Amino acid sequence: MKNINITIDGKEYQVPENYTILEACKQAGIEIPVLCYHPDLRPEGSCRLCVVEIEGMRTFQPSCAYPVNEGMKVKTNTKEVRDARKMALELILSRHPQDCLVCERNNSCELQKLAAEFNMTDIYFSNELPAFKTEDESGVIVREHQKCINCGRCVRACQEVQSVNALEFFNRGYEKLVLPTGNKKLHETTCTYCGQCITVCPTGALHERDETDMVWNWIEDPNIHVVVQTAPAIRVSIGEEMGMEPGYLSTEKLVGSLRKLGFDKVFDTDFAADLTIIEEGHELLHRLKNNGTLPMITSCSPGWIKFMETFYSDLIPNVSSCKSPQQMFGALAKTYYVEKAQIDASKVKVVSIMPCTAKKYECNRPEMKDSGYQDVDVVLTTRELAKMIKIAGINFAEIKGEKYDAPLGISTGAAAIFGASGGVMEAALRTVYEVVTNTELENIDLKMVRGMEGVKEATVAVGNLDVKVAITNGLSNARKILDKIRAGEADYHFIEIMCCPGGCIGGGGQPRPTSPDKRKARMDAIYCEDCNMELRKSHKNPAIDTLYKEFLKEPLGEKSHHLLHTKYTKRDSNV
Amino acid sequence: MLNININGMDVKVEKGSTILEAANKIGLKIPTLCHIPEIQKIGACRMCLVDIEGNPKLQASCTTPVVDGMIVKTNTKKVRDTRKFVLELILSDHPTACLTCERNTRCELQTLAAELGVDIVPFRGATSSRGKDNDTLQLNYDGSKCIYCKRCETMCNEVQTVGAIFSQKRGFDSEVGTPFNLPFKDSVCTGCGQCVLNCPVGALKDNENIDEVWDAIYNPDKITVIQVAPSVRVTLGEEFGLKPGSIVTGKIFAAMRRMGFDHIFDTDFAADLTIMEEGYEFINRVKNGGTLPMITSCSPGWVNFIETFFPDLLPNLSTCKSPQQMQGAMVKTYFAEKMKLDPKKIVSISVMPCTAKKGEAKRPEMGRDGYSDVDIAITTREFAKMIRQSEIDFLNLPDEGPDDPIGISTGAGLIFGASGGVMEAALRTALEVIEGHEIKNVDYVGVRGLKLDGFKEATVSTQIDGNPVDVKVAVASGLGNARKLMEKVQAGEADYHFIEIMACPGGCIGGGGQPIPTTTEIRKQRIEGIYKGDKDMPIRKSHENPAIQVLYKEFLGEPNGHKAHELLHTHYTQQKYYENLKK
Amino acid sequence: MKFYRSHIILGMDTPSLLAGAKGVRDTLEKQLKEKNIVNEIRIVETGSLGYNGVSMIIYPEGIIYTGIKPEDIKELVEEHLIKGRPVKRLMAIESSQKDICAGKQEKLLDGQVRIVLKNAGSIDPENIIEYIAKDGYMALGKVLNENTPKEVIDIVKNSELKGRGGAAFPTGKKWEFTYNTESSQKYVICNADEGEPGTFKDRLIMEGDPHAVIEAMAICAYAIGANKGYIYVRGEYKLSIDRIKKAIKDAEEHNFLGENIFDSDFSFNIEVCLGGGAYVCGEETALIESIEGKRGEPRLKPPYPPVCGLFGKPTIVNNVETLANIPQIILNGSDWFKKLGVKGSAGTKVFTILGDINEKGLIEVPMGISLKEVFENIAKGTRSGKKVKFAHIGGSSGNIVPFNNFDIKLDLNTLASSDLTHGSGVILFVSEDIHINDYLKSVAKFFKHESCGKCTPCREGTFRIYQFMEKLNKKEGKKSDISKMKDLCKVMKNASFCGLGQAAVNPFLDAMTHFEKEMMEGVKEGKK
Amino acid sequence: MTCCNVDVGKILKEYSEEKGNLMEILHKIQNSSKENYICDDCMKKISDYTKLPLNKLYGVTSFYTMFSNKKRGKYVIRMCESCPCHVLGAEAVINSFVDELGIKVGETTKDGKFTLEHCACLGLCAVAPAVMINEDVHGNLKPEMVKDIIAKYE
Amino acid sequence: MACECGNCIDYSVLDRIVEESRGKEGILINVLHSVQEHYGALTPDIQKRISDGLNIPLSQVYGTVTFYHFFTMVPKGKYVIKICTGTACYVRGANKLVENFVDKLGIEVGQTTNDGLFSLETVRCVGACSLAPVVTINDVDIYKRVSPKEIDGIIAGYRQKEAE
Repeated sequence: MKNINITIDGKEYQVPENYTILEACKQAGIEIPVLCYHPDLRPEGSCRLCVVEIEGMRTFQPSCAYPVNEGMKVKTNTKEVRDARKMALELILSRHPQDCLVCERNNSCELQKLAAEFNMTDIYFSNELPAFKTEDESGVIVREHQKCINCGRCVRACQEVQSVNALEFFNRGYEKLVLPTGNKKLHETTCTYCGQCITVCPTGALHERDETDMVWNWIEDPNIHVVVQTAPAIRVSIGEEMGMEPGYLSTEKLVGSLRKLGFDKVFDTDFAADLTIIEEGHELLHRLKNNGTLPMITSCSPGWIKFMETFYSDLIPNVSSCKSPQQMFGALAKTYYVEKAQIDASKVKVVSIMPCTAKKYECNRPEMKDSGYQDVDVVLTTRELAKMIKIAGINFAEIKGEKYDAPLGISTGAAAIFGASGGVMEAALRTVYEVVTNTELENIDLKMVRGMEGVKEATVAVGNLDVKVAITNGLSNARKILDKIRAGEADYHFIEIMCCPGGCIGGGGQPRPTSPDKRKARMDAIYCEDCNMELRKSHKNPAIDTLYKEFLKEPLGEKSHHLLHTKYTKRDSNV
Repeated sequence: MLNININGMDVKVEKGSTILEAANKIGLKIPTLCHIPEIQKIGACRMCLVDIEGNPKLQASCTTPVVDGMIVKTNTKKVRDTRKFVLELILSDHPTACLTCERNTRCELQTLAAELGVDIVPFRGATSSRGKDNDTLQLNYDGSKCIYCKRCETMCNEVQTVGAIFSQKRGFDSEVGTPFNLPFKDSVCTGCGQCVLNCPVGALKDNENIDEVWDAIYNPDKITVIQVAPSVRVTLGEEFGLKPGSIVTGKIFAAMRRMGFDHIFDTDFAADLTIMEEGYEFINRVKNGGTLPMITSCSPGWVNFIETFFPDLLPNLSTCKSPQQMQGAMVKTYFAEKMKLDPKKIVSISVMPCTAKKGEAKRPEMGRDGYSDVDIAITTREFAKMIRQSEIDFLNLPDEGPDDPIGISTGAGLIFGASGGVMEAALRTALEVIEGHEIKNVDYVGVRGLKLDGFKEATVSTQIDGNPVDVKVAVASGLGNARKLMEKVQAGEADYHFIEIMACPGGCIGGGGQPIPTTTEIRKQRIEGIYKGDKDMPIRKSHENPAIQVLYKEFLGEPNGHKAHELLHTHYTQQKYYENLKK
Repeated sequence: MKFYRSHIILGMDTPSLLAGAKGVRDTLEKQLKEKNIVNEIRIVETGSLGYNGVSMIIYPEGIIYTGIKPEDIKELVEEHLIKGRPVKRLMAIESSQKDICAGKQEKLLDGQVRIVLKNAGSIDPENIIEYIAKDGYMALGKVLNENTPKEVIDIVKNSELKGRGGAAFPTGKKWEFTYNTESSQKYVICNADEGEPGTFKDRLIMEGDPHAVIEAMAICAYAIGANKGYIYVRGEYKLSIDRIKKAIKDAEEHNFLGENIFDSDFSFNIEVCLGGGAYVCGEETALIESIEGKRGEPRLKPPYPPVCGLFGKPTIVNNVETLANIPQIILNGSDWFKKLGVKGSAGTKVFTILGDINEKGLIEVPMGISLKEVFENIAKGTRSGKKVKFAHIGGSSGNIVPFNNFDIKLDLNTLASSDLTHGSGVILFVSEDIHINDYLKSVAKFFKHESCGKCTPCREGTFRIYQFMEKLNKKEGKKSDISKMKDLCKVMKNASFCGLGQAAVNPFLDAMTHFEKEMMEGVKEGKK
Repeated sequence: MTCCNVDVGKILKEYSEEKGNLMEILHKIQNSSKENYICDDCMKKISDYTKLPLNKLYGVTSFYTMFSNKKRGKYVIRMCESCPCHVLGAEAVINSFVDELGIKVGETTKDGKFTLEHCACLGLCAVAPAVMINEDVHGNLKPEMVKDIIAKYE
Repeated sequence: MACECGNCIDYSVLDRIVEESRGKEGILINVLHSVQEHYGALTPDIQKRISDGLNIPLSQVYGTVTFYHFFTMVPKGKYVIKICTGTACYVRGANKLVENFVDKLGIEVGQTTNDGLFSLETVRCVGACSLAPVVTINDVDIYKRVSPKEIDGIIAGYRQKEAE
């Protein structure tokens, strides 16, 4: 990339020619305030907080969107520019509630932070609050619309990143607002509950439904046996909420904290992830051998499942019938585990800590009751768990590390990488290769399926067969592959689809703000965890072995089928 | 040692420890509001309640001492619910104006609300009517935000013994304030700002001058000259997430340049100048039988204090202006002359660890020909805000230096920031001048260190005109300690030659304008930073500062000379207080 | 071709229709039938004739009748058409009718010059033949046969024609940008989303001379290499839409549109796209969004439309009036055009003059006429007889010029040097009895209603300005309201996303300069 | 395929799937509806036909004042209140409509005949103050003329 | 020493009280009581003198004064009018009396007239319910079954007494 010369506040800099002014300023050590800008999204330039003065231009320009060009002279800190930014913020604040102290985003709110940075001490305009009722009928995503500041990040995330199209701007001018399709409730739209709108929302206008109270009550109740499972992606992200660097690997601190919170057993979804690989791997082999529907597509991501049921129901036969690891875990906890531990299953509550808001929806799907009870009772996001740790006063940075409980806490590196896009694929290939060829896989790091790209393709030789695989993350990327399948242009055998950008590490329940850099750090940590594991292939997990021996008998067997597999329903795309 | 069990974990703690301290030891955080470690334990706010087995009522962990065998639970439903309830009560009488509050995102109440997950305030109703003060130079008071934790009261009465504010009224209308809700300026308030430093919310805050500074910068007819005090360089980093004591000198100058100040200087230079003037004044007094002990006058909070409470000791006070004022005087005379600038066009700004400096800058005697030495003094916190406002990526700034000709400084100037520093710097220069030869050892460790209760004493042997003399010095920080020392002097029980007094505990590094929170531990780290900085300086004695030497040669003549007297010295008057009370 | 003894040119534009033109026409037809002279006399329905009420011109005499009512028709037919005696009492002002009948195009009504409105009122807009008879499509034929695209652009560039939509960007330059952007697909868009309060010039051009617009678009398309055009018309302009659609159909039939026009390689089609009632769609990128079927919110610039416009392709967006100049420039040359008007402001400008004045309507004058001349000579003073207080020029987002500044010349340079704009060419004269706060409130209400809501300053700012004006109107304002409003206006001007927010504050800033005292009357006693 | 008496399918078929004609489709469908609006069902059908996601479609209809997703009267009275009309007494005319129909701006009469709406400039400034009733224009209005105008619409 | 001018307050009693108490621990409340008893109210300048005398910060003196209901900073009028608003008096129209006194004296309950003559207070039951409604003045003069009409007379009586 060519460099060009640009003058910022009287100093000359050289920056790549494809930079925006915002990026150039960042390189120059000038942090420009932003609100509608988000690194994951197409710049919109509408909040006007990032305006700068460009010599020769009549009006100020939004630095987040304006490209640099040779010889450009930019001023970021003149009185007029600062006045303009402050006025824009004042105008936004004048229509925003002031009850920060009881807001879900208190102390993690971008608007609050900006108000502090701008040293806002007075709002001249009368406070005009829109009268909206809070909407939480979906049971997953709560919309506190009166806190919306019209930045449109959620709209762009929903339309452009996820192509779900459940949110859009309505009306215009000062009456403009974000609404779900046709002013309906979210659960009446195509919403997949992926939660990407939540992760980009700068204020408390969008958040998951807080279900921590229920969990506190169960923990408190001596008659209830509370079992917790943690998803693979939690251990690389929970640290951020506790003030650590992104990508801080905190598996053991996480376990220690959960014990301190008072959970009776601390288990690991990774165990179920290994199990998923066994079941899904065998399903793939079965399809390959018996001319089953190909390509087979993974089914771990509940946002993706709802998306598929809504927009691509014709591809239902392609999707693996395996439940997601969370649900496999729940089904086993209330059957296998209670049997082994001799506990009354009706007194067991299964709590999941998930990077995902759609998991809250998944656990309440009517078909997820194969254990005879609701398999998973409640799902908490990474953020909700962090809240619990904070309320409990646990000093996360100082806490001593502990290990997961057996047997549902034993796992391999193959399961750990479920948290990153490409991880399920890599884990499956590690097992499929060895099962088919009966030889040990030499290079276990299948780097061709890793990374942040939205669509990845690879061919892996498994015995005589060149297995063609594709991996996508982010639903708009999934569309690209799915349209290819529809058009009959895809000759893949196996496809991994994750709903959120980067996979579960970028999930809708993860710490805010999520940015490409943070996803990268979390992803690196995931592979670091894998690297550090002794066992790195699912079929080598001794606890899984025992499980099949003692309980399930064989992969795809009758019991497996009953507890670990499910089916899908077509949904209307224009509800 | 006692054994107790907290949340199922065994802890060994010393006898006399509180449950809170024991819990902190094992990494358990218990929320507090009215607690100031080591200073205030009143158990009033009820945020730190814990469940003690066998005790039907929840107990405040900050005041309850541990008993051997005690079993404590800090996180039961009852505890959580009660704490949350208490917090909701506090919030119910707290304004909902976070976004326009000075302490937004740095407010303890806000943080607590976030951590405890408060989501509704059930008791919105009447709000108590409390005082407000926008008229005082040093600070601003908004009683409506007061949550009655009394931390300010303790600081003002017990630590500083100033007694400007106290609890008033009772019940729902309780607040901490001045008598008759007078403006602080009409009370005995010294402006030290320790109340501001300890306020958990936005009830007490700086009287901000940020906008005036921006206006000066943006005004093309004004020349802005800025100086930064010694202690700011070891504390400012905290506002941007660095560890206390991290030295950010270079980034400060870089930031100033990016913000648009025209000339950038270092108060350390003026600290060196102060040492020259004060050192020679001391030598004169010793040699010519002047009033002893001589007492330093760098700390404006302290100057206000002595003028108010010990007017009879004013002759003991050094006539030297503080470094801030000396720097200001030099900017508008020496520097203006040298650069051919109209001093009337210069806006002299200082970044200080101190709220009292705002008052000092406005003292009528501090200037000449209708302009003041220093026009605007802002605190470390205000400066940090300005950096944030100008969107500078502070942590990634390159290191830059101040401008010539009055930017060069020494380690002696730097240590002004810590209690004992002025004394040490003065000794480094005075003893060499008295003895007439170089003294190798420059580390007078005896005057260093954080002493929050009482004062430090030291004796240094030297020779004056061939006669051996033991120079006795004392160093006190915190006005409570100063009071004790002064009472001793008043009683004739003190035979010191030289006394250093700083208004704030620990000296300027614990100043009222410093980053919040400021705790004992943080003060220690800041002090470490100061002495580390001193050690790394190439020159460590004020009289060896080449810029100072040039200044005397080109402009001032000699220390304590005529011009020096005119520009660098001042006089003091008794401050009367509560004079105009209505009958 | 059939021969007629007389032609009756009947103005059938919207205002005329309102005044009952339809009834007049029906009666006329009936009368002609009754008198059995249908075959001798032809009625030509046309656009605005520039008069009030129902007007007609009868050729060959060229006598103008105005304010005609159906009951006058009998007399007219009997006296004029049968007996050849003009009906004095219905005749328009003597001097002007002579000019028209003499065909002296440069000297029409009191210093008007007609280029854009050349045909409006003299041809039947629904008959392409009449347009052709007036040299219509000659310019298109000329460029297709004689000029390279680059040459066409040079002609337009040399003419110094500037955009008439308000921003006054040099048209030729705009074309050149698009010409220089390589793309297999380019678009020409005619911006006929005329929404500026007070302006209806584009409507009358489209209603009176739709083919001029179509011809110009074709010329533009040829010059920049486009093969598809859109005319974005306000949804409210029913008659314009119908006439434009008819004109497109006719042009297609005559192969002025479609494939291989004039047997050249050049092909060009036009579609009409309707607006939905959003002022902001007059902004070119918002307009493009709207054609794409989206919410009409403006786009980020750069990239500008000449590089990346409709459906991501290079696109020219020109105002109706701008386009209507093109055929004349091609036919008469750029120097001819440049000579009209003054330096830096070539050509003429169509103004709509409105408000409390005697002669309301559409005028086309050379650049450089003064506001005073317009007021005194063309508008002929206030109708109510009251003193005029100010003129609001350029529409609601334009500038307020108080009476004592009426000497200002209405050309681009002079206006720009006084920080003014003639915008879309409205001049609204407001007399003394209207209180400035009342007037501004109505302006504020308009912008509050029309802000698209995309960017903060405009969305919230227009709302707050309206609040302030409401308060001032109720005499409940505070002194600080006005200073805050000033700050707000400055920020909106500097930092709004598009021209709407940037220009919306113009009248308020002007009012605060010229009428601050009067505005202060809205301040409640004692409020700071 | 009809709904709310609008043959959406027929209207849609007149338009190619080419982009750029959504606005006209919306106009046409709305004009065909007796109640001057586009019902939710029609919206879905348009969405299916144009492949434009439903949420965006609603975004569009709510953006433009001429479209409505709520039932309106048989006649929509669109009253201009821009400055040229304002200075010539539009307010009194608007009030007269409000009084005469007994509804507020934005409401529909009980018999479903009239809906009152504010709108920006209609481009009828030469005959200000002016209103549009469906596609008819009325200009040079005075408050006392309102009654007769309303009477013309049955 | 009493000053001759008549505007100054004779602080000698206060100074004596302070002198006697100086140096003793926890003496402030006793001093406040004694001083208020003598001077009628703890005005700001009295508080300041106590603060100086006892070497206790004025803020603490003031804080203490405002904490206890008994202490007052406003000197009471020469005649303290107390209206009983106990239940018996209330049902017999005590609130009417309060309104009337407020009206006639031009002060609110708890205030003192500018001439320093009257203070107006309401009290809970004075134990004379059979006489309701009751008004007492300086706890000495007791007016029983007061009707609003009598108020002018009562006030005038004391005014006259003062004039003499």
